[in-house]
Amino acid sequence: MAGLAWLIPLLPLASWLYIGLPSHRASTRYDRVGIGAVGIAFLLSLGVLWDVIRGGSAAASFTWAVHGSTAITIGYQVDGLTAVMLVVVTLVSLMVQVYSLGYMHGDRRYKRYYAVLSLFTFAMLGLVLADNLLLLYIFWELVGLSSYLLIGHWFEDPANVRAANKAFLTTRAGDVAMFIGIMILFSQTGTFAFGELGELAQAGAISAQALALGAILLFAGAVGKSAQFPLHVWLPDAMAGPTPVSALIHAATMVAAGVYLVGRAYPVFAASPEAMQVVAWIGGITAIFAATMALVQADIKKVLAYSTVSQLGYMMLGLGLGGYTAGLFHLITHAFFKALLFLGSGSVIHATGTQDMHQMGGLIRKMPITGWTWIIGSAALAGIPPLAGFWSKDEILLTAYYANPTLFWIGVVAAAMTAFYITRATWLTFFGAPRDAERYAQVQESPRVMTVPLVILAVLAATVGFLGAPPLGAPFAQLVHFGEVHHLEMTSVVTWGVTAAWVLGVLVALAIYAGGWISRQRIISGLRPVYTLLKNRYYIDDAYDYLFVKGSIGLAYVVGWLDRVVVDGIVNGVAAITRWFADATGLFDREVVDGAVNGVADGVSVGSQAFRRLQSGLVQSYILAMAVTVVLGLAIFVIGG
Amino acid sequence: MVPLPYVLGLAALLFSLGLYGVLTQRNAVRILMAIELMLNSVNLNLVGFARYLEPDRPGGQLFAIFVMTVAAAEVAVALAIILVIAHRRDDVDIDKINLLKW
Amino acid sequence: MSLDLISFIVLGIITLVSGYLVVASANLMHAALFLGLSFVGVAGIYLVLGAEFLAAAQILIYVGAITTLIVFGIMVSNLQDLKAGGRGVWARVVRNLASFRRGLVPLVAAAGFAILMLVIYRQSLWPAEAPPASGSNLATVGRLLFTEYVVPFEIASVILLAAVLGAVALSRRDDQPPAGSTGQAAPAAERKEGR
Amino acid sequence: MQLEQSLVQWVGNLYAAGLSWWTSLGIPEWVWVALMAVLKGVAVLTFLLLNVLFLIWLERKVAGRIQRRPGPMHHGPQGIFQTLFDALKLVIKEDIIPSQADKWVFITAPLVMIAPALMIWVVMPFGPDLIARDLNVGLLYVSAVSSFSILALIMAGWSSNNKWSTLGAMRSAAQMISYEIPLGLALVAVGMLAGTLSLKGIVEAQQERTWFLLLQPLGFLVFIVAATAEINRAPFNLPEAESELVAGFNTEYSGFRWGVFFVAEYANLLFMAGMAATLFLGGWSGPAFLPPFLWWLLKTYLFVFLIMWVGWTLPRIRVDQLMELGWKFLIPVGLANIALTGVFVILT
Repeated sequence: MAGLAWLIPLLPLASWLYIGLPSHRASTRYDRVGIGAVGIAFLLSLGVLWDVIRGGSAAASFTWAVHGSTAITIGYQVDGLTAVMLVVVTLVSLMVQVYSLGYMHGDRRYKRYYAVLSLFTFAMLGLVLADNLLLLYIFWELVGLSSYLLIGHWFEDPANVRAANKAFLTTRAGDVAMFIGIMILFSQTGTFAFGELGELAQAGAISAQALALGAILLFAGAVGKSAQFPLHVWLPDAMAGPTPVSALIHAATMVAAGVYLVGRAYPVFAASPEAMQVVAWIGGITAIFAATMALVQADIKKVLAYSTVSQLGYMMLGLGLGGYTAGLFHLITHAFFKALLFLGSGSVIHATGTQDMHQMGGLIRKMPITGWTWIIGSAALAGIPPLAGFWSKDEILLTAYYANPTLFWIGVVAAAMTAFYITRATWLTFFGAPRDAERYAQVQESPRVMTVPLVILAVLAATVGFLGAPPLGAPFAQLVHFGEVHHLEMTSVVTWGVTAAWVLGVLVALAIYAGGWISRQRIISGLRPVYTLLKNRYYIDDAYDYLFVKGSIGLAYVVGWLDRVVVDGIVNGVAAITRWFADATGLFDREVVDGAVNGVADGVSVGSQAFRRLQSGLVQSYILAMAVTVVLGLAIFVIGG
Repeated sequence: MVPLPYVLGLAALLFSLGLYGVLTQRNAVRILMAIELMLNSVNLNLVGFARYLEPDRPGGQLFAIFVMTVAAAEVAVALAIILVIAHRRDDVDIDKINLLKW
Repeated sequence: MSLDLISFIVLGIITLVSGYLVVASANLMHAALFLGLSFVGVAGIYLVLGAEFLAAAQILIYVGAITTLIVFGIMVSNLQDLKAGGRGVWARVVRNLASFRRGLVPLVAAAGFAILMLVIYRQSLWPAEAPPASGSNLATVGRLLFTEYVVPFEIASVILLAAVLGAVALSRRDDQPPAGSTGQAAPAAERKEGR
Repeated sequence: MQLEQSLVQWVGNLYAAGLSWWTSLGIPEWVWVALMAVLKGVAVLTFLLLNVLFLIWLERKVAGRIQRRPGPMHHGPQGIFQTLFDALKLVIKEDIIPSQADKWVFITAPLVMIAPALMIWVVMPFGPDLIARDLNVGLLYVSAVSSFSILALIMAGWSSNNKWSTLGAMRSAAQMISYEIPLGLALVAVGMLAGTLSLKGIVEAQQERTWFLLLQPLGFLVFIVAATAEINRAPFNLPEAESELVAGFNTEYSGFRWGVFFVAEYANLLFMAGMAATLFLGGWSGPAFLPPFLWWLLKTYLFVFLIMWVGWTLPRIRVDQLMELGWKFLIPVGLANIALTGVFVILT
């Protein structure tokens, strides 16, 4: 079964080709093709996973091009990580495509939407299966391209186009660095293949500086794709795309690509302590930094977007501190519950027609399925036991506790914030009194095609955590591990810290929003500077605007001023002096020099009249001149030599 | 076996025919044809050298293949240009296509 | 006299005579057809030189595509030949002898080129006998094309694509609006807001 | 099988004996080689003309049966000698060249049409040893030589100086250029699968594996449709389209010259059917109770009948449908087929 893994990405590819082919028929049947392809791919992935669990593996590669002595290969490899990722990607993609049947119904570019979804799934599956960096990079860019197409799906609105461009360009900044990193590693080892690269790096065959530089540059690509600080700015804006797309791309798969890259190239990272430090700290900073911004968002999708950034930071934190299994396990659980939350938010937006949480409230009475699945998802995100998020977040924090206490406490604080903002979002959306009665009256539960994926994902979000639960033997760690499988002892500090974090977060949120015991206005006015800072996203977007856009313009102004005032002043002063001198010499000039100059000019004029006939515009004349010259040259050669 | 100078001589003669055509014809289509003759004579040279100097590694033949490819591209574009000009002016006299001079 | 040499001479004469007629014949369509014949001659010479693949490609590309394209172009645009005047190239040469650009100078240049090249070839010591070729020519060419020459090969394909697009863009009539610019109207207007 | 092999052996012995006798006369060897080549050509030509005579009769009979009428019935049993008399009539008819025609091109066009139609048979393997010349660029040779007929049709149409003819010629050029591409794509896939371009090698590859019809269903579909269009058979017979263009490119032709076009057309039909049999149905290979040559003939006539059947059943398609089918369906499918074949070849 694992030997058939190469077939999995080909199914969405075929579906993309079929849907994407130009056709006169504006049929809606195309959705069935996409769903069918990804459904079969999902079943195949399950088969592959089953095979891998029983100890199977597969790899194959063939030569694509030969350059000098280096063969560039194309190939795939299947191991535990790949198998799990295949299942996650195909499953979430399947759910999203089914969900889109309802959500995108009647969209004017329905066909294109399904075509690009298939392309995206193909690219992501290819990325997961690739066995070398170059191939991975190709799929990496394909993922970026399809993400760009999907974010800009409603391109009639210039804001959406800007968001798509921003996402594309920001990630491109990371990709350039990543490509340089790939080339550095290639120049040191002469191979792109993960297996060989890892062995060489572990064996110390690469100099420490080159390894650190290559790994950090590689990580820069992951920073861009996984929206880590400081390249996180594109992800919140990318919410301009259709919500199912946000669920697929910005929660479960594309942003996971960065984490996956770090996981896949882990031997390289692990061999360089500096690179690991960078990964861990970027992850930690991102985790807390994005969590703070999520606290104050009014837009339900923005809350989820910042939450995604924050959770990706957790994964990087775990990976950077040596918790390979923990980081990747969080990637899997997060994929399920964040896809669930995004699809739930889509259901809410579909029903209410707005994204502003302040215009919602009390929706659980009208939308029970959406509401309860959302609550399961948010509980999983907050890390309430025994849901998925609890187990994976716990593992990461445990790793951090042993490896780096500072980062551990940062993680705990971020966990508290997570619990707070998701509780806040839940309450504002689903509970309390309806704040906009007119909208509330029109709300009804979403159709079955949208709620069934929600229920499936909710069940998974609730249960998938047991795969990594130490009391149950942590089957996930048996499958995905780096080096030996090892378990860390649970300590009371971690247990209590984590528990206190989510309890505190939930309670404070309920106290403010549900109970009203603490006035929101008082908090806002009391913490006015902090609130403003958070509302404005730490001014990072503005800083980029100032630095890179306005900065250039300002520099131009300064240079212009210098030019006008200083340079022109000197020039004008010199000119005044010169003019006086010129008046004196002018007399001499007019009488004596002009005579000579005019004579020369007249001569040139007459000569150029003659020469200008040469440029006749007649190509044949030019060719004739060439031919005659060549023949003369040949003649000299023959006669002379 | 054909001596190499025969092949080269034939190519040279064909080249001169093409050259003469390019230099003297007024009709753009016919100039295009003459250019094709010249390209063919070059290919003959390449294939001849490939056969006589490097029979086991015929790089010259590959060059000829690339020349053919480029010739096909060139004819397509040139003919398209000529057709546009003919469409606009009912005339493809190369001497009258001189908007860019001076 | 071997069969090879006789074939070469016959084919060479075909090539040169039809090449001459490309330049000389008064009718543009005839010139194009003679061009095709000249290409066939060259393909035959490739066969004599043991380049079967190239011979087939020559027929396929030059006769099947390029000649057809030119003939087709002449037919579509109804291009009459310009008033060349006179029958045959010699009449024109004599009449144009006074002209600088179309008379004696091109003749001298072209003839001089041919004569000088022939003189050089006579002097030089090129091998008269070819070393025997080993193995299948087709396989060798194919292998070289996809290993050592893979980069030029890819570039050639890009050039072809660009040329096709260029030709289509050039020959497209200007008065037609680009097709398919409008999608079907859908209730997307209301779905756009807020998302 | 036995009989054919011994026959071939006998011919081979004869050839060697003749060669030694010839050189003993003091005449160079290449004259003998050239003479034998001419002889081979004459043999193939005779075979071909006999088949064409039969094919024309068959076409009329098939058309008749499909339209519920008996077809030619006089002159021999079931009218089998009808074509022979038609051919005689064509030969003795007056030779008309329109006064406004471009005379030389008008005369040359049938020659340019018939020459490749005969030349192309050089590479057709009628049996394990019954092949005029097994070129190692066989498939390429086929597509190269068949591209001549475009030129012939244009020459015929243009030189007639008649608007129907010119229209027919332009249609045919567009059609054949469009369909040469999918045809080539289908051939490429077959070559990839067999690992050789030699037709004999392809048949042998099929003996090793299985009929390529089973491995290349898409390629076969593309091939048979493109081949039907390439030889201007209904429903792709737009270049002649009696009802719209009188008779298309050959409106002005009559008598013997017209007959040449006719013969070339049927020779091409037979060749394409033979190619289909060779490339996709294993050519001459088959159980030993029939000699290889008969197997080839049987399969070829199967395809001949198929093409005739389709032609007399379907209505002629419009020009825009023709282009659409070629560029938007056959070429993408052909390309996809090549990609699939590539994956298949790598995996096996």
